Amino acid sequence: MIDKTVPSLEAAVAGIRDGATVMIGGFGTAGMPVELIDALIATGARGLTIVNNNAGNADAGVAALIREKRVRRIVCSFPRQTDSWHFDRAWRAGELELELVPQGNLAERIRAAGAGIGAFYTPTGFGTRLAEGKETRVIDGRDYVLEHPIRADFALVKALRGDRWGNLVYRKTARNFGPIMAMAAECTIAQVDEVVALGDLDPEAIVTPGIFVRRVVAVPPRATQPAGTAAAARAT
Amino acid sequence: MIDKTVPSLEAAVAGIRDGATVMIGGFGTAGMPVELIDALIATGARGLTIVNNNAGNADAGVAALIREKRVRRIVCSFPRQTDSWHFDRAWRAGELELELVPQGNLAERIRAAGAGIGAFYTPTGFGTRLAEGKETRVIDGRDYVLEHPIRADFALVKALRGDRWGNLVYRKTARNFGPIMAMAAECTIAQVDEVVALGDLDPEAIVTPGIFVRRVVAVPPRATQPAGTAAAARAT
Amino acid sequence: MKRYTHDQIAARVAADIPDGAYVNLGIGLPTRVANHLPRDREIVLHTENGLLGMGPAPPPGHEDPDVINAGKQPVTALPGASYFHHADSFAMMRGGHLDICVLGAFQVSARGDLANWHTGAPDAIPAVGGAMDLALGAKQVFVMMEHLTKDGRSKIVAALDYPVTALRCVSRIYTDLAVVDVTQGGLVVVDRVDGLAHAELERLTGVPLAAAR
Amino acid sequence: MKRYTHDQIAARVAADIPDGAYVNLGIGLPTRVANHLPRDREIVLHTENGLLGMGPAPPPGHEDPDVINAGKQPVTALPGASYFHHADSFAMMRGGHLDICVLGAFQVSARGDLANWHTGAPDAIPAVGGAMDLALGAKQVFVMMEHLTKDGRSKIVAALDYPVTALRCVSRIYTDLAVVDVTQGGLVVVDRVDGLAHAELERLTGVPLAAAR
Repeated sequence: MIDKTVPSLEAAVAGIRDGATVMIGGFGTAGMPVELIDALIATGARGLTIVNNNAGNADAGVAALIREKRVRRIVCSFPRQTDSWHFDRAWRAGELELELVPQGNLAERIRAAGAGIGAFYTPTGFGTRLAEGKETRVIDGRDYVLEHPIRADFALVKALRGDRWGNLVYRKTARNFGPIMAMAAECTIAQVDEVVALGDLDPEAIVTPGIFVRRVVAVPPRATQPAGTAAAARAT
Repeated sequence: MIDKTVPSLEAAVAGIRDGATVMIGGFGTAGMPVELIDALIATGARGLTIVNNNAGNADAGVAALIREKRVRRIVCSFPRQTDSWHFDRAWRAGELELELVPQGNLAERIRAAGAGIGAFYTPTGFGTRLAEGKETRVIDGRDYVLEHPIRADFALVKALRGDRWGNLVYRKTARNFGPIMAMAAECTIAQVDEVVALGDLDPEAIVTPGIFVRRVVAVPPRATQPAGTAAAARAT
Repeated sequence: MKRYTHDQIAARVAADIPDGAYVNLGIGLPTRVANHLPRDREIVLHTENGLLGMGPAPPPGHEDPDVINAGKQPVTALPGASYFHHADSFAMMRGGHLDICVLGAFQVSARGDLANWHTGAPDAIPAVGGAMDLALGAKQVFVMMEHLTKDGRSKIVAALDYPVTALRCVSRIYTDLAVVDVTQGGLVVVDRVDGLAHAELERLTGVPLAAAR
Repeated sequence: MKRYTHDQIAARVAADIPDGAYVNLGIGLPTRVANHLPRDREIVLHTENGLLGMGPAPPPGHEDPDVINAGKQPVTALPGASYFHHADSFAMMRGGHLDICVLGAFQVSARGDLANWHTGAPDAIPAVGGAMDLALGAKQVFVMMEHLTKDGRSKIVAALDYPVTALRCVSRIYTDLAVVDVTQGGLVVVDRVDGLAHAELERLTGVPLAAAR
């Protein structure tokens, strides 16, 4: 029988070793799997490459991972924010490498990894410093840059509900990078507000089919929202 | 106010001219917009390029379009079927051109058109006669073929429900090519079993956002299923 | 002469957005356009973090941390809205499905090159977000900006000094002094503030400007 | 010697599919594997026309024309099933997310090249469907076929005579005479029918075969 649910956050993140590449879902704090990140911090794994849209907000989640000096390299589109102080400090101190990727190329490169595409030509970034040194090509009179897939060893995503097969549905704009990161990692780990019985999710509305998910852990939402959501969002 | 619903099948297919490229949804007869195709036949448009997974089943839909000699060229993955007699005859008579594309490359090329990707490297087809003359490349030790987008002037798709913004949901495996074809055409025309009020479709479960759809026409399902569904499916 | 206020610029942009348009409003000044959209037009707003059919900010106390815009501010979803993931959202953009994108800018060149993502300062922490995708991902790109920098230099330039966001992408520029179209034949002034002569606008701008006929 | 029947071959393939595997069964002979899946294992079937969690054929009279498999036969969806569009379905395949794909074949070469989509006859109407994607799109590709053609020639060959479906893609071959692994070091016989000596199998096959240790 297939049962991808695991009993604890500790079990969920087991096996993430030093030097691993870890995708982390979320756009700012919406969809950020904060509890999985805390569990990752607790493992002590260092020298991580993190793929996320941002580079942390305030003191929780990806920001905490940077504060605890677990990150060697970050691949993201928008590190600088009003509350990205841990990233800002670490970057200025030269403690981490940054690969800056236009957001749509970031999304498409992650999807390409999940979809088995070897590389693709995108118009985004052509003629800019983010395409320096990259192969270009004119196709039908338009300029394109060749971009390659971004793969990961692990993906940590946050979803609303999941089942024992690993099927997931998300909540509103917290969907963001979850579905494509789930496709692009060897081992995708989902924290969900609620685990439901197999068959309870509408097969027409499942966003991430279970084939892309290895582990599911239930993390009931707290009565008060975690720091860095509505309030922090207004500030950024 | 946005109202993409049109009152008739005739209005739905207005403007499809001789020589147009028309994508038609469906995998066999599941998801095939038979009534829109009948309306297209009624326009008299000739010399069409049709993009569909198959090349018609029995005597309805794409098969009827071929029978009526409206098709100059067909781009598909699986023309030969036990009930593809109209295609078989036309092809043997040299009346139409065939571009045969592996099914996954067909889907990805259609998506690439919709997503603004200039071209992509796919492993599928490498070393086969369907990749003859195409550019190849080794990426990370694996062989890939360069494939280009497939665009269309029109897409005819069948969905279950739609609203006046053009949002669509599909029914089970009839979803197949509809969502990607809707992205890849200048003018996407959807026939739906039912038009519902704006807001009645669950925003988390909308498969094709309205931005991809130009016209929506209600075609209530007939009491008996159209020819070439369950019964024909068993035969093929 | 009387410069246009930010709200006047926003209102002017809004007036140019037709009924039924699919529009993305960039972070900063462009966000203000939402407040001026004509009530008799139905305009569908896209936010690149995965929502089409974005509505206004919710009343205080009704914020949902999972319903935010690209600037990470709380928003709402209108009836007819849909949610989708980032690859689908940028496919929508890159694939040319949006009608209009409104962006802020540091500079725009006479041929429509855009600089709006990086000041070029060597110690600045870079961040690009969706800027490069947005600049390419709409049928028309409208730029909103002050016409001049604080020290009086034109932000409309012959060639960009700042790092490029995208080349030849801008359709129309809305400033506190004028509305300028980027055409194949060069820049064309569509409108200018009362009391500002064309010759004076051209002098301030420092690049050739044609007058609209 | 007693050849394996089609059902015996299918049962043998089914026995090699582990609990929890994601599997695509190709059109034709491989479809039969579904009838032999061990009841104590939960195996998730994928059909490339957009369904994961495919169940058996419905009882007569309960067919749904919108729930079909890649062979366009009516099937069912199990609890836990999900529907998706073709680009997502083939992303699932091409991206290497399926554990096992079971395919029929005209020929398999000693290095694992597969021919199963085209007879090569010049007047044949070609049709490829998902054959090329399936051949590349799983961690393991199992081939099910008769060992010999009707006129006694081996379908396991040094080099393909038929048009290629995909190169170096086959992991294991199940025939009515034997089970043969395709390895870096060549073909290795895992199993053969009772009464068929290794040497005789090798003679019939016409390419070098090692015996499993």
